[in-house]
Amino acid sequence: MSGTFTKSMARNIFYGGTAFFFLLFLALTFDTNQALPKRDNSANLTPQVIAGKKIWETRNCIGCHTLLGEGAYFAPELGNVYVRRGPDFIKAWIQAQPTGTPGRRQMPQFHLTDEELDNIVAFLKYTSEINTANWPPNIEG
Amino acid sequence: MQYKSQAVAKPYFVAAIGLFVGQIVFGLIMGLQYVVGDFLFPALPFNVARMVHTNLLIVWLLFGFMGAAYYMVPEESETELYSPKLALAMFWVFLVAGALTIVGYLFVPYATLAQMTGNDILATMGREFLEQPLLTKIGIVVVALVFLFNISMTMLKGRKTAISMVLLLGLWGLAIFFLFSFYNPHNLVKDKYYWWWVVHLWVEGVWELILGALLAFVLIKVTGVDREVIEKWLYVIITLTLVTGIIGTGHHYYWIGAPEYWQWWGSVFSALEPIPFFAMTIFAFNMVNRRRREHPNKAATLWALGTGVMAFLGAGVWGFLHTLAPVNYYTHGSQITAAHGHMAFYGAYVMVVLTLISYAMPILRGRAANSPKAQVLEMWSFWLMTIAMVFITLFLTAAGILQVWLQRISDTPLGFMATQDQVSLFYWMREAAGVMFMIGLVVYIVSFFVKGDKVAEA
Amino acid sequence: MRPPPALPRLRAMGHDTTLTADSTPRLSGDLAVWFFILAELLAFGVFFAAYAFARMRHRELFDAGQALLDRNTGALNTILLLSGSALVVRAVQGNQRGEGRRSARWMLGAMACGLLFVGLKASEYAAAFAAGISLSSSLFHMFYLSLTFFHFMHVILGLVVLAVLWQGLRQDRYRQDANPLESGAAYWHMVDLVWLILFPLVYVIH
Amino acid sequence: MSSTEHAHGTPLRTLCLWSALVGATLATLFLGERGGSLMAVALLLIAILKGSVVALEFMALRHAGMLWCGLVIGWLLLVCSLIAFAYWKGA
Repeated sequence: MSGTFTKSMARNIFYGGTAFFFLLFLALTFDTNQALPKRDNSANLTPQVIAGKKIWETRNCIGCHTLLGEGAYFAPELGNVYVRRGPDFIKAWIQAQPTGTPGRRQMPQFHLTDEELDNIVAFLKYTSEINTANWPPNIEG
Repeated sequence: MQYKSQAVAKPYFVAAIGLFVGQIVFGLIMGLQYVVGDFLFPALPFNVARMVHTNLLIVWLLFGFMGAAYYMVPEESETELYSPKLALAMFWVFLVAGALTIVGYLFVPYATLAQMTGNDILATMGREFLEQPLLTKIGIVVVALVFLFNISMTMLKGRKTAISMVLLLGLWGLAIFFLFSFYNPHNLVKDKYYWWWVVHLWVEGVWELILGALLAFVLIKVTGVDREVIEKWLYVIITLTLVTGIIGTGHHYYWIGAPEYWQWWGSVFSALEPIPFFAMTIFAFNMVNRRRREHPNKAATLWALGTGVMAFLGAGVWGFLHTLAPVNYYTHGSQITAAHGHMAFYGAYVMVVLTLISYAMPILRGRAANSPKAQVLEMWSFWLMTIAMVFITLFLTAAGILQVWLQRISDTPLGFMATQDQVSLFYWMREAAGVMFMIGLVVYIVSFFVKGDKVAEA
Repeated sequence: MRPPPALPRLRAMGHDTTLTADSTPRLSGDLAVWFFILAELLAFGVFFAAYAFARMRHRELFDAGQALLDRNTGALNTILLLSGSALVVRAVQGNQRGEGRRSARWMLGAMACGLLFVGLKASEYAAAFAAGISLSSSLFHMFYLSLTFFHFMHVILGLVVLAVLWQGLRQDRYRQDANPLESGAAYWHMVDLVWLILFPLVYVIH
Repeated sequence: MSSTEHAHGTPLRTLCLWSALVGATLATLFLGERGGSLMAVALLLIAILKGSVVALEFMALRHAGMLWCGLVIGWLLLVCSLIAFAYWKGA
């Protein structure tokens, strides 16, 4: 088969195609932003939840756990932990760490105050109410 | 070495390899913590080890990319680097900042580190891979901008080849998309949505431009095939990459609260994502088969071909395995993801940086290629590391399949930790493969110090 | 889209090619554009199959949604794209006979067809949005909007390509080397080709 | 360069093909009033025919050799069969 294959054409298609698909991505992102309020539970973003998110971040929880399936895979999924365990268990669990059981995976003690514990629970409650298209498949996460 | 200023690449490569060793050491520690949970606790909790492991990976790859750019761009542009002094200064700034950050991770509690470094002014920390303190993030931007200024100025005064244009575009994209790491909205869904604009648009977007450019450069050098031919195939491959990869971002939006149409858009486009990787493999083998010269550096050719194959397997095949929404529903956030992540990063980015180091380092040390003895050792390290990575991936995949089955599919689902206990055998095997990888890495480093019969002068 | 001057027939993947003889097969348009076309066809193809299999599981939903679409506008749009394609062929034929400048009007006609398509489609979207339809309203509407909008953007990109070609024809730039013209034309035909499946699939078959 | 000249046919040929394509489109429109899986297959056959004309004639693939001809026509057949399969099973 003979045919023409030029660098300039390949280059133009690269730039054109990239710009095209990036614009398409921007258009979908725009639509996503429009549609999010119905799903993202942002109506319940109280100052307490915001404070809880910051605790989540500054204790680097994502370094062991997953949240909505993203993070490390060393410790349980916490996107639905509020539903799985309830607020009291979560607080008691965080306070009881580390368990010190020989050979078991250990979670650090973060010395959170009662207020901070309430904040992280509020954040986990907010997270559990995000519409995640029924993920995870079951309560175990 | 054709241009004196290419020499600044050398410290970058040395630092990259040094940090690579650090990354693997922490990887081994984590692998052990998977089965001996309290290993090194509380001195080194898992989350700190993981942060060091992943951040070192990113930083050493960045060192590798920068070194590669400093080596390639003068040769491509046929002119000396705009400012070798600036390049060296940035090397030390980046190295010291990186080291300080790691020291901070290891010896200061993360929350304290956050407070010390201005996280209260602009909260950006504590998100996967973007754990760096604000100051470090700003430092990365400064280093990147100075680096890009240096490279862009060099290109502006010299010849502009397709390869260097693609490389530059990739590097600019890398810097631009990193800016999204400063955007951390309170809304978790938006946080996650734009977090992927750094992570996905890096690894399945602009980094692949860098990957393509580095591979094309080395292929031209070792095969002697016409630049015209290699460059037009480079364009075709990176077009396919971005056409599939940009919308392919959608495969991360299935279960994080984004609209459900992403399940379709993400599945359709990421189903096509293996194609560019396949094309790249075919391309690399094709060019080597049609080589017009026998380059004395056999090791570099092996790395180049390995990059094609392993990137296809890791990013293409293992990505495709769990990219379709109905499959991903069960595998999301499991060890399958870890399996894919390991092989894709190794196959695509680790190997391409090692390809360039393998090609450039002998020249930087004043010879066209290393002695046959050193090359044999280097090829041993290639096989040790690559086969070890294949095993790591296979064991993690097995662990992932079992995990998904026990925890998510079975009628009586086990809890997370109960499942982890069930799959611990695979974690032990993964750790053994990790040790093999470490041995490969040691052999790799030893190969730099092996003398032997001299090959032609550069 | 300007080609390097005086390089009419380059090599394909390193094989030197001499001028095409009568019987030699020849791809009309640059190999690079054909790779792109193939990728686009694959993306559309996967999307079409996804539509068909999603419909299999939600027949009522899809039939109800489809009943609200205006089939006549769809058919008119098909005819517009077919006409645009035919006119582009005329422009290519004219250029081959050395009448590049005169063929520019064919290209203009093709662009007019494309613009009418865009106008009709835009009014269809306006009506849909006014009725509160969005990507998230239902699975059918997700597919209807995704497929048609993905195609819609291709028409717009195609129009940009045609505008460049029109400009080139007016300056008789493709007399020596028809490669850019044929490549752009091939892309435009691809946009037509996928619509030929999209139209019956989304608008008609029930 | 005579093969190039004939590749895209003559204006008359193009006019005839265009008329046929418009006719087929109108046929799709009228036939499509009725539903059912048989009709679905008929309409897909028309789509394949129309697509083949565009691919072989307008894109000049009938002069492009087996590979590219096969790729595009194969795509057309594959996609339409997948659709037909889904409609047949869903009926």
